[in-house]
Amino acid sequence: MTDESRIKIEVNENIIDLNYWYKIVSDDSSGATSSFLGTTRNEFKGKGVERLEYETYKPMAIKEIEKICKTILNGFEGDIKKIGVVHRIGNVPVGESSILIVISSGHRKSSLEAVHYAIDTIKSTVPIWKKEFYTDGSENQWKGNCESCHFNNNNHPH
Amino acid sequence: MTDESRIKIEVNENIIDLNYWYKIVSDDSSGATSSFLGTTRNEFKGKGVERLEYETYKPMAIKEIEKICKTILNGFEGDIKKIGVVHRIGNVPVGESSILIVISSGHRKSSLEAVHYAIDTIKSTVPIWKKEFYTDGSENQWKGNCESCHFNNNNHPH
Amino acid sequence: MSNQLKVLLFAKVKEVLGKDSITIDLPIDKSTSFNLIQKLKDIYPQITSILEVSLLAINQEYISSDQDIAICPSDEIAIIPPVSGG
Amino acid sequence: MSNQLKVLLFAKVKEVLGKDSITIDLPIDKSTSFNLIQKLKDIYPQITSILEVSLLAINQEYISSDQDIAICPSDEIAIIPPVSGG
Repeated sequence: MTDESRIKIEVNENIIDLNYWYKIVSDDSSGATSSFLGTTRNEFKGKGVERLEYETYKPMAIKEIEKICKTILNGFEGDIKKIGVVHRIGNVPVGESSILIVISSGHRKSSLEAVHYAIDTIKSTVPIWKKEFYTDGSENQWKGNCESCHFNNNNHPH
Repeated sequence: MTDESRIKIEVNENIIDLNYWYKIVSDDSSGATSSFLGTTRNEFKGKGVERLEYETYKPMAIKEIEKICKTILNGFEGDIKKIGVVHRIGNVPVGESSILIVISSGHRKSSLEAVHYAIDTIKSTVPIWKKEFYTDGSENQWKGNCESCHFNNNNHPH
Repeated sequence: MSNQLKVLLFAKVKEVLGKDSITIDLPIDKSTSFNLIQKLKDIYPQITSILEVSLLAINQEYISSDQDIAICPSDEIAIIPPVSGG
Repeated sequence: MSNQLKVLLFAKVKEVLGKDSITIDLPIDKSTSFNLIQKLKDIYPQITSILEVSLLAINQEYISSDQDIAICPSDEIAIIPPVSGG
Protein backbone atom coordinates (compact mmCIF):
# COMPACT_ATOMS: atom_id res chain seq x y z
CA MET A 1 0.00 0.00 0.00
CA THR A 2 1.16 3.52 -0.73
CA ASP A 3 1.56 5.98 2.14
CA GLU A 4 -1.33 8.02 0.72
CA SER A 5 -3.82 5.15 0.86
CA ARG A 6 -2.99 4.63 4.54
CA ILE A 7 -3.64 8.24 5.55
CA LYS A 8 -7.01 10.01 5.71
CA ILE A 9 -7.20 13.68 6.71
CA GLU A 10 -10.18 16.03 6.93
CA VAL A 11 -10.49 19.64 8.10
CA ASN A 12 -14.10 20.80 7.96
CA GLU A 13 -17.14 22.02 9.91
CA ASN A 14 -18.82 18.64 10.42
CA ILE A 15 -19.52 16.94 13.71
CA ILE A 16 -16.90 14.20 14.15
CA ASP A 17 -18.22 10.68 13.52
CA LEU A 18 -16.26 8.25 15.71
CA ASN A 19 -17.40 5.06 13.98
CA TYR A 20 -16.53 6.38 10.53
CA TRP A 21 -12.94 7.09 11.57
CA TYR A 22 -12.47 3.78 13.36
CA LYS A 23 -13.67 2.05 10.19
CA ILE A 24 -11.21 4.09 8.09
CA VAL A 25 -8.22 2.75 10.05
CA SER A 26 -9.43 -0.81 10.54
CA ASP A 27 -7.12 -3.44 9.08
CA ASP A 28 -7.00 -7.21 9.51
CA SER A 29 -3.27 -7.03 10.28
CA SER A 30 -3.87 -4.53 13.09
CA GLY A 31 -4.07 -5.72 16.69
CA ALA A 32 -4.25 -2.27 18.26
CA THR A 33 -6.07 0.98 17.60
CA SER A 34 -5.25 3.99 19.74
CA SER A 35 -6.99 7.32 19.62
CA PHE A 36 -7.17 10.84 20.97
CA LEU A 37 -10.33 12.95 20.99
CA GLY A 38 -10.10 16.64 21.93
CA THR A 39 -13.25 18.22 23.36
CA THR A 40 -14.28 21.74 24.37
CA ARG A 41 -14.06 21.94 28.19
CA ASN A 42 -16.44 24.01 30.28
CA GLU A 43 -13.70 26.07 31.93
CA PHE A 44 -10.28 27.64 31.46
CA LYS A 45 -8.37 28.58 34.61
CA GLY A 46 -11.61 28.87 36.58
CA LYS A 47 -13.44 30.92 33.95
CA GLY A 48 -16.61 29.43 32.43
CA VAL A 49 -16.23 28.59 28.74
CA GLU A 50 -19.25 28.60 26.45
CA ARG A 51 -17.68 27.54 23.16
CA LEU A 52 -14.57 27.63 21.01
CA GLU A 53 -14.39 28.98 17.51
CA TYR A 54 -11.76 27.46 15.22
CA GLU A 55 -10.26 29.01 12.11
CA THR A 56 -7.73 27.51 9.71
CA TYR A 57 -5.41 28.16 6.79
CA LYS A 58 -6.80 24.98 5.29
CA PRO A 59 -4.44 23.97 2.45
CA MET A 60 -1.40 24.50 4.65
CA ALA A 61 -3.08 22.79 7.64
CA ILE A 62 -3.67 19.69 5.53
CA LYS A 63 -0.07 19.75 4.27
CA GLU A 64 1.28 19.99 7.82
CA ILE A 65 -0.95 17.16 9.05
CA GLU A 66 0.21 15.06 6.08
CA LYS A 67 3.85 15.62 7.06
CA ILE A 68 3.11 14.42 10.59
CA CYS A 69 1.29 11.32 9.28
CA LYS A 70 4.18 10.43 6.95
CA THR A 71 6.69 10.82 9.75
CA ILE A 72 4.56 8.42 11.80
CA LEU A 73 4.30 5.83 8.99
CA ASN A 74 8.08 5.94 8.55
CA GLY A 75 8.79 5.62 12.27
CA PHE A 76 7.48 3.52 15.13
CA GLU A 77 9.37 0.44 13.92
CA GLY A 78 7.28 0.27 10.74
CA ASP A 79 4.42 -1.12 12.82
CA ILE A 80 1.81 1.57 11.97
CA LYS A 81 -1.00 0.41 9.66
CA LYS A 82 -3.36 3.35 9.05
CA ILE A 83 -3.90 6.91 10.32
CA GLY A 84 -7.03 9.05 10.44
CA VAL A 85 -6.99 12.71 11.50
CA VAL A 86 -9.99 15.04 11.45
CA HIS A 87 -10.08 18.60 12.79
CA ARG A 88 -13.39 20.41 13.09
CA ILE A 89 -13.50 24.14 12.22
CA GLY A 90 -16.03 26.82 13.22
CA ASN A 91 -18.06 26.74 16.44
CA VAL A 92 -17.45 23.85 18.83
CA PRO A 93 -19.67 24.09 21.95
CA VAL A 94 -18.75 22.57 25.33
CA GLY A 95 -18.88 18.77 25.21
CA GLU A 96 -18.39 18.58 21.44
CA SER A 97 -15.12 17.54 19.83
CA SER A 98 -12.64 19.49 17.73
CA ILE A 99 -10.11 16.80 16.88
CA LEU A 100 -9.90 13.05 16.52
CA ILE A 101 -6.71 11.11 15.82
CA VAL A 102 -7.08 7.34 15.29
CA ILE A 103 -4.10 5.13 14.51
CA SER A 104 -3.98 1.37 13.97
CA SER A 105 -0.84 -0.73 14.44
CA GLY A 106 0.33 -4.31 14.68
CA HIS A 107 1.15 -4.05 18.38
CA ARG A 108 -0.06 -1.63 21.03
CA LYS A 109 3.07 0.31 21.90
CA SER A 110 3.51 1.89 18.46
CA SER A 111 0.00 3.29 18.03
CA LEU A 112 -0.17 4.47 21.65
CA GLU A 113 3.05 6.41 21.20
CA ALA A 114 2.16 7.58 17.69
CA VAL A 115 -1.12 9.12 18.88
CA HIS A 116 0.75 10.99 21.61
CA TYR A 117 3.32 12.24 19.09
CA ALA A 118 0.56 13.23 16.63
CA ILE A 119 -1.45 15.40 19.01
CA ASP A 120 1.68 17.06 20.47
CA THR A 121 2.95 17.89 16.98
CA ILE A 122 -0.40 18.97 15.56
CA LYS A 123 -0.75 21.41 18.46
CA SER A 124 2.64 22.91 17.73
CA THR A 125 2.76 23.16 13.93
CA VAL A 126 -0.63 23.02 12.19
CA PRO A 127 -2.09 26.43 11.22
CA ILE A 128 -5.38 26.20 13.11
CA TRP A 129 -6.41 28.80 15.69
CA LYS A 130 -9.06 28.88 18.36
CA LYS A 131 -10.87 31.70 20.09
CA GLU A 132 -12.38 31.11 23.50
CA PHE A 133 -15.83 32.55 24.36
CA TYR A 134 -16.71 32.91 28.06
CA THR A 135 -19.98 32.43 29.91
CA ASP A 136 -19.45 35.62 31.98
CA GLY A 137 -19.56 37.75 28.83
CA SER A 138 -15.93 38.84 29.23
CA GLU A 139 -13.97 39.52 26.05
CA ASN A 140 -13.24 36.47 23.92
CA GLN A 141 -9.58 35.49 23.50
CA TRP A 142 -7.45 34.12 20.70
CA LYS A 143 -5.39 31.29 22.17
CA GLY A 144 -1.83 30.21 21.39
CA ASN A 145 -0.64 26.71 22.30
CA CYS A 146 2.51 26.81 24.41
CA GLU A 147 3.91 24.20 22.03
CA SER A 148 3.71 26.70 19.18
CA CYS A 149 5.95 29.43 20.51
CA HIS A 150 7.99 29.75 17.38
CA PHE A 151 10.51 31.99 19.06
CA ASN A 152 12.38 31.00 22.15
CA ASN A 153 11.46 34.04 24.15
CA ASN A 154 8.76 34.54 26.70
CA ASN A 155 6.75 37.38 25.26
CA HIS A 156 4.18 35.30 23.44
CA PRO A 157 0.69 36.77 23.69
CA HIS A 158 -1.10 34.01 25.58
CA MET B 1 -18.23 12.24 42.69
CA THR B 2 -17.23 8.95 44.27
CA ASP B 3 -14.55 6.83 42.63
CA GLU B 4 -17.20 4.19 41.86
CA SER B 5 -19.40 6.55 39.84
CA ARG B 6 -16.42 7.48 37.67
CA ILE B 7 -15.51 3.90 36.76
CA LYS B 8 -17.49 1.55 34.51
CA ILE B 9 -16.28 -2.01 33.92
CA GLU B 10 -17.82 -4.84 31.91
CA VAL B 11 -16.58 -8.35 31.11
CA ASN B 12 -19.04 -10.17 28.86
CA GLU B 13 -19.66 -11.80 25.46
CA ASN B 14 -21.12 -8.75 23.70
CA ILE B 15 -19.70 -6.96 20.67
CA ILE B 16 -18.04 -3.76 21.93
CA ASP B 17 -20.07 -0.61 21.23
CA LEU B 18 -17.63 2.30 20.78
CA ASN B 19 -20.20 5.10 21.04
CA TYR B 20 -21.68 3.70 24.24
CA TRP B 21 -18.28 3.73 25.99
CA TYR B 22 -17.34 7.20 24.75
CA LYS B 23 -20.67 8.46 26.14
CA ILE B 24 -19.95 6.74 29.48
CA VAL B 25 -16.75 8.76 29.98
CA SER B 26 -17.94 12.07 28.53
CA ASP B 27 -17.77 14.96 30.99
CA ASP B 28 -18.08 18.71 30.47
CA SER B 29 -14.88 19.28 32.43
CA SER B 30 -12.93 16.92 30.16
CA GLY B 31 -10.87 18.31 27.29
CA ALA B 32 -9.29 15.01 26.28
CA THR B 33 -10.44 11.44 25.78
CA SER B 34 -7.83 8.80 24.99
CA SER B 35 -8.54 5.21 24.14
CA PHE B 36 -7.12 1.82 23.27
CA LEU B 37 -8.96 -0.83 21.28
CA GLY B 38 -7.48 -4.33 21.00
CA THR B 39 -8.46 -6.36 17.96
CA THR B 40 -7.87 -9.93 16.78
CA ARG B 41 -5.08 -9.79 14.14
CA ASN B 42 -4.97 -12.13 11.15
CA GLU B 43 -1.54 -13.53 11.97
CA PHE B 44 0.87 -14.47 14.73
CA LYS B 45 4.54 -14.82 13.77
CA GLY B 46 3.62 -15.55 10.16
CA LYS B 47 0.91 -18.08 11.01
CA GLY B 48 -2.64 -17.29 9.86
CA VAL B 49 -5.02 -16.69 12.76
CA GLU B 50 -8.74 -17.42 12.40
CA ARG B 51 -10.05 -16.32 15.80
CA LEU B 52 -9.27 -16.00 19.48
CA GLU B 53 -11.25 -17.55 22.28
CA TYR B 54 -11.21 -15.73 25.61
CA GLU B 55 -11.96 -17.21 29.02
CA THR B 56 -12.06 -15.43 32.39
CA TYR B 57 -12.27 -15.85 36.13
CA LYS B 58 -14.85 -13.11 36.06
CA PRO B 59 -15.29 -11.88 39.66
CA MET B 60 -11.52 -11.67 40.14
CA ALA B 61 -11.03 -10.09 36.70
CA ILE B 62 -13.46 -7.31 37.62
CA LYS B 63 -11.73 -6.81 40.98
CA GLU B 64 -8.32 -6.55 39.31
CA ILE B 65 -9.58 -4.08 36.69
CA GLU B 66 -11.17 -2.02 39.51
CA LYS B 67 -7.81 -1.83 41.28
CA ILE B 68 -6.17 -0.53 38.11
CA CYS B 69 -8.91 2.06 37.61
CA LYS B 70 -8.61 3.29 41.20
CA THR B 71 -4.85 3.58 40.88
CA ILE B 72 -5.42 5.69 37.76
CA LEU B 73 -7.99 7.97 39.45
CA ASN B 74 -5.58 8.54 42.34
CA GLY B 75 -2.60 9.26 40.09
CA PHE B 76 -1.99 11.27 36.95
CA GLU B 77 -2.03 14.56 38.87
CA GLY B 78 -5.71 14.10 39.78
CA ASP B 79 -6.59 15.07 36.21
CA ILE B 80 -8.53 11.90 35.27
CA LYS B 81 -12.32 12.35 34.98
CA LYS B 82 -13.85 8.99 34.04
CA ILE B 83 -12.72 5.51 33.01
CA GLY B 84 -14.47 2.84 30.95
CA VAL B 85 -13.05 -0.67 30.46
CA VAL B 86 -14.79 -3.51 28.65
CA HIS B 87 -13.30 -6.92 27.87
CA ARG B 88 -15.11 -9.29 25.56
CA ILE B 89 -15.09 -13.03 26.39
CA GLY B 90 -15.74 -16.03 24.13
CA ASN B 91 -15.02 -16.10 20.40
CA VAL B 92 -13.48 -12.99 18.84
CA PRO B 93 -12.91 -13.40 15.08
CA VAL B 94 -10.25 -11.51 13.10
CA GLY B 95 -11.11 -7.81 12.83
CA GLU B 96 -13.35 -7.80 15.92
CA SER B 97 -12.31 -6.30 19.23
CA SER B 98 -11.60 -7.89 22.58
CA ILE B 99 -10.86 -4.86 24.73
CA LEU B 100 -11.67 -1.17 24.85
CA ILE B 101 -10.23 1.26 27.38
CA VAL B 102 -11.55 4.85 27.24
CA ILE B 103 -10.35 7.51 29.67
CA SER B 104 -11.33 11.18 29.87
CA SER B 105 -9.16 13.85 31.49
CA GLY B 106 -8.83 17.59 31.83
CA HIS B 107 -5.68 17.76 29.72
CA ARG B 108 -4.32 15.36 27.14
CA LYS B 109 -1.14 14.08 28.77
CA SER B 110 -2.86 12.38 31.70
CA SER B 111 -5.39 10.31 29.74
CA LEU B 112 -2.84 9.40 27.05
CA GLU B 113 -0.49 8.06 29.72
CA ALA B 114 -3.30 6.49 31.77
CA VAL B 115 -4.53 4.47 28.77
CA HIS B 116 -1.01 3.17 28.18
CA TYR B 117 -0.67 2.25 31.86
CA ALA B 118 -4.10 0.60 31.86
CA ILE B 119 -3.53 -1.72 28.92
CA ASP B 120 0.00 -2.68 30.10
CA THR B 121 -1.31 -3.50 33.57
CA ILE B 122 -4.46 -5.30 32.42
CA LYS B 123 -2.30 -7.53 30.23
CA SER B 124 -0.09 -8.43 33.18
CA THR B 125 -2.53 -8.92 36.07
CA VAL B 126 -6.16 -9.54 35.04
CA PRO B 127 -7.23 -13.22 35.01
CA ILE B 128 -8.32 -13.47 31.38
CA TRP B 129 -6.84 -16.01 28.99
CA LYS B 130 -6.90 -16.41 25.25
CA LYS B 131 -6.50 -19.36 22.97
CA GLU B 132 -5.37 -18.81 19.40
CA PHE B 133 -6.99 -20.80 16.54
CA TYR B 134 -5.04 -21.05 13.26
CA THR B 135 -6.21 -21.07 9.65
CA ASP B 136 -3.87 -23.97 8.73
CA GLY B 137 -5.67 -26.27 11.15
CA SER B 138 -2.60 -26.65 13.38
CA GLU B 139 -3.23 -27.17 17.09
CA ASN B 140 -4.71 -24.20 18.91
CA GLN B 141 -2.57 -22.61 21.62
CA TRP B 142 -3.19 -21.06 25.01
CA LYS B 143 -1.25 -17.81 25.10
CA GLY B 144 0.55 -16.13 28.00
CA ASN B 145 1.37 -12.43 27.89
CA CYS B 146 5.06 -11.80 28.49
CA GLU B 147 3.97 -9.15 30.98
CA SER B 148 2.34 -11.82 33.11
CA CYS B 149 5.35 -14.02 33.83
CA HIS B 150 4.78 -14.18 37.54
CA PHE B 151 8.11 -15.83 38.14
CA ASN B 152 11.38 -14.34 37.06
CA ASN B 153 12.62 -17.33 35.19
CA ASN B 154 12.52 -18.20 31.55
CA ASN B 155 10.60 -21.42 31.46
CA HIS B 156 7.16 -19.94 30.91
CA PRO B 157 5.09 -21.97 28.46
CA HIS B 158 4.54 -19.44 25.66
CA MET C 1 -8.71 -34.88 60.19
CA SER C 2 -8.28 -33.23 56.80
CA ASN C 3 -9.49 -30.17 54.93
CA GLN C 4 -11.34 -30.57 51.65
CA LEU C 5 -10.14 -27.71 49.46
CA LYS C 6 -12.00 -26.92 46.26
CA VAL C 7 -9.68 -25.45 43.63
CA LEU C 8 -10.99 -23.55 40.56
CA LEU C 9 -9.22 -24.27 37.27
CA PHE C 10 -8.87 -22.08 34.19
CA ALA C 11 -7.40 -22.04 30.71
CA LYS C 12 -4.73 -24.67 30.02
CA VAL C 13 -4.97 -26.25 33.50
CA LYS C 14 -8.71 -26.70 33.07
CA GLU C 15 -8.20 -28.10 29.59
CA VAL C 16 -5.48 -30.58 30.58
CA LEU C 17 -7.42 -31.88 33.58
CA GLY C 18 -10.74 -31.79 31.72
CA LYS C 19 -12.68 -30.12 34.54
CA ASP C 20 -13.22 -26.64 35.91
CA SER C 21 -12.55 -27.50 39.54
CA ILE C 22 -10.95 -30.22 41.66
CA THR C 23 -11.06 -31.03 45.36
CA ILE C 24 -7.81 -31.64 47.22
CA ASP C 25 -7.48 -33.21 50.68
CA LEU C 26 -4.85 -31.73 52.99
CA PRO C 27 -4.27 -32.54 56.68
CA ILE C 28 -5.58 -29.61 58.74
CA ASP C 29 -2.13 -28.88 60.19
CA LYS C 30 -0.66 -28.86 56.66
CA SER C 31 -3.39 -26.82 55.00
CA THR C 32 -1.13 -24.17 53.39
CA SER C 33 -0.48 -22.83 49.90
CA PHE C 34 2.94 -24.51 49.57
CA ASN C 35 1.52 -27.89 50.52
CA LEU C 36 -1.44 -27.44 48.20
CA ILE C 37 0.82 -26.81 45.22
CA GLN C 38 3.07 -29.76 46.14
CA LYS C 39 0.04 -32.05 46.40
CA LEU C 40 -1.28 -30.82 43.04
CA LYS C 41 2.06 -31.66 41.43
CA ASP C 42 2.04 -35.12 43.07
CA ILE C 43 -1.47 -35.98 41.93
CA TYR C 44 -1.36 -34.30 38.52
CA PRO C 45 2.22 -34.44 37.16
CA GLN C 46 0.82 -33.39 33.75
CA ILE C 47 0.31 -29.82 35.04
CA THR C 48 3.61 -29.48 36.91
CA SER C 49 5.21 -27.23 34.28
CA ILE C 50 2.18 -24.93 34.19
CA LEU C 51 2.06 -24.77 37.99
CA GLU C 52 5.69 -23.58 37.96
CA VAL C 53 4.58 -20.37 36.23
CA SER C 54 1.13 -20.02 37.78
CA LEU C 55 -0.02 -18.14 40.86
CA LEU C 56 -2.61 -19.09 43.44
CA ALA C 57 -5.46 -16.73 44.12
CA ILE C 58 -7.23 -16.97 47.45
CA ASN C 59 -10.56 -15.19 47.74
CA GLN C 60 -9.85 -13.54 44.42
CA GLU C 61 -6.51 -12.07 45.49
CA TYR C 62 -3.11 -13.17 44.21
CA ILE C 63 -0.86 -14.92 46.71
CA SER C 64 2.83 -14.20 46.34
CA SER C 65 4.62 -17.36 45.20
CA ASP C 66 7.23 -17.14 47.94
CA GLN C 67 4.72 -16.91 50.78
CA ASP C 68 3.28 -19.94 52.53
CA ILE C 69 -0.30 -19.03 53.49
CA ALA C 70 -2.81 -20.96 55.62
CA ILE C 71 -5.91 -22.03 53.67
CA CYS C 72 -9.37 -22.85 55.02
CA PRO C 73 -12.09 -24.89 53.31
CA SER C 74 -14.24 -21.75 53.14
CA ASP C 75 -11.63 -19.94 51.02
CA GLU C 76 -12.19 -19.56 47.28
CA ILE C 77 -9.01 -21.02 45.79
CA ALA C 78 -7.97 -20.72 42.14
CA ILE C 79 -4.95 -21.56 40.02
CA ILE C 80 -4.06 -18.62 37.76
CA PRO C 81 -1.86 -19.58 34.79
CA PRO C 82 0.02 -16.71 33.04
CA VAL C 83 -2.75 -14.39 31.91
CA SER C 84 -3.24 -13.32 28.29
CA GLY C 85 -6.08 -10.82 28.20
CA GLY C 86 -6.13 -7.62 26.21
CA MET D 1 9.81 49.33 -9.82
CA SER D 2 8.14 47.52 -6.93
CA ASN D 3 6.58 44.15 -6.14
CA GLN D 4 2.97 43.96 -5.00
CA LEU D 5 2.87 41.21 -2.40
CA LYS D 6 -0.45 39.84 -1.24
CA VAL D 7 -0.31 38.62 2.36
CA LEU D 8 -2.94 36.28 3.85
CA LEU D 9 -4.05 37.06 7.41
CA PHE D 10 -5.47 34.75 10.06
CA ALA D 11 -6.78 34.73 13.62
CA LYS D 12 -5.82 37.74 15.74
CA VAL D 13 -3.94 39.51 12.91
CA LYS D 14 -6.97 39.22 10.66
CA GLU D 15 -9.22 40.44 13.46
CA VAL D 16 -7.07 43.45 14.41
CA LEU D 17 -6.67 44.58 10.78
CA GLY D 18 -10.29 43.76 9.93
CA LYS D 19 -9.47 41.98 6.66
CA ASP D 20 -8.28 38.56 5.54
CA SER D 21 -5.50 39.80 3.26
CA ILE D 22 -3.45 42.91 2.63
CA THR D 23 -1.16 43.97 -0.24
CA ILE D 24 2.30 45.31 0.55
CA ASP D 25 4.58 47.17 -1.88
CA LEU D 26 8.28 46.39 -1.68
CA PRO D 27 11.06 47.57 -4.06
CA ILE D 28 12.07 44.61 -6.23
CA ASP D 29 15.63 44.61 -4.90
CA LYS D 30 14.30 44.62 -1.34
CA SER D 31 11.62 41.98 -1.80
CA THR D 32 12.61 39.69 1.07
CA SER D 33 10.98 38.24 4.16
CA PHE D 34 12.89 40.49 6.61
CA ASN D 35 11.90 43.62 4.71
CA LEU D 36 8.30 42.46 4.43
CA ILE D 37 8.02 42.01 8.19
CA GLN D 38 9.67 45.38 8.84
CA LYS D 39 7.28 47.10 6.45
CA LEU D 40 4.29 45.40 8.09
CA LYS D 41 5.44 46.71 11.49
CA ASP D 42 5.89 50.22 10.02
CA ILE D 43 2.45 50.34 8.42
CA TYR D 44 0.53 48.44 11.12
CA PRO D 45 2.15 49.12 14.51
CA GLN D 46 -0.95 47.62 16.16
CA ILE D 47 0.20 44.10 15.11
CA THR D 48 3.91 44.51 15.99
CA SER D 49 3.67 42.42 19.15
CA ILE D 50 1.87 39.60 17.33
CA LEU D 51 4.39 39.69 14.48
CA GLU D 52 7.18 39.18 17.05
CA VAL D 53 5.80 35.72 17.80
CA SER D 54 4.46 34.84 14.36
CA LEU D 55 6.07 33.03 11.45
CA LEU D 56 5.81 33.68 7.74
CA ALA D 57 4.65 30.88 5.48
CA ILE D 58 5.61 31.05 1.82
CA ASN D 59 3.77 28.71 -0.50
CA GLN D 60 2.32 26.97 2.54
CA GLU D 61 5.71 26.21 4.09
CA TYR D 62 7.06 27.84 7.27
CA ILE D 63 10.04 30.17 6.83
CA SER D 64 12.55 30.12 9.66
CA SER D 65 12.44 33.45 11.47
CA ASP D 66 16.22 33.92 11.24
CA GLN D 67 16.38 33.43 7.47
CA ASP D 68 15.97 36.28 5.00
CA ILE D 69 14.24 34.81 1.93
CA ALA D 70 13.53 36.40 -1.47
CA ILE D 71 9.80 36.73 -2.19
CA CYS D 72 8.08 37.00 -5.59
CA PRO D 73 4.60 38.37 -6.31
CA SER D 74 3.54 34.87 -7.42
CA ASP D 75 4.32 33.42 -3.97
CA GLU D 76 1.48 32.64 -1.59
CA ILE D 77 2.45 34.57 1.54
CA ALA D 78 0.79 34.20 4.94
CA ILE D 79 1.36 35.40 8.49
CA ILE D 80 1.02 32.52 10.96
CA PRO D 81 0.40 33.65 14.55
CA PRO D 82 1.07 31.06 17.29
CA VAL D 83 -1.24 28.18 16.45
CA SER D 84 -3.83 26.76 18.82
CA GLY D 85 -5.44 23.80 17.14
CA GLY D 86 -6.22 20.49 18.79
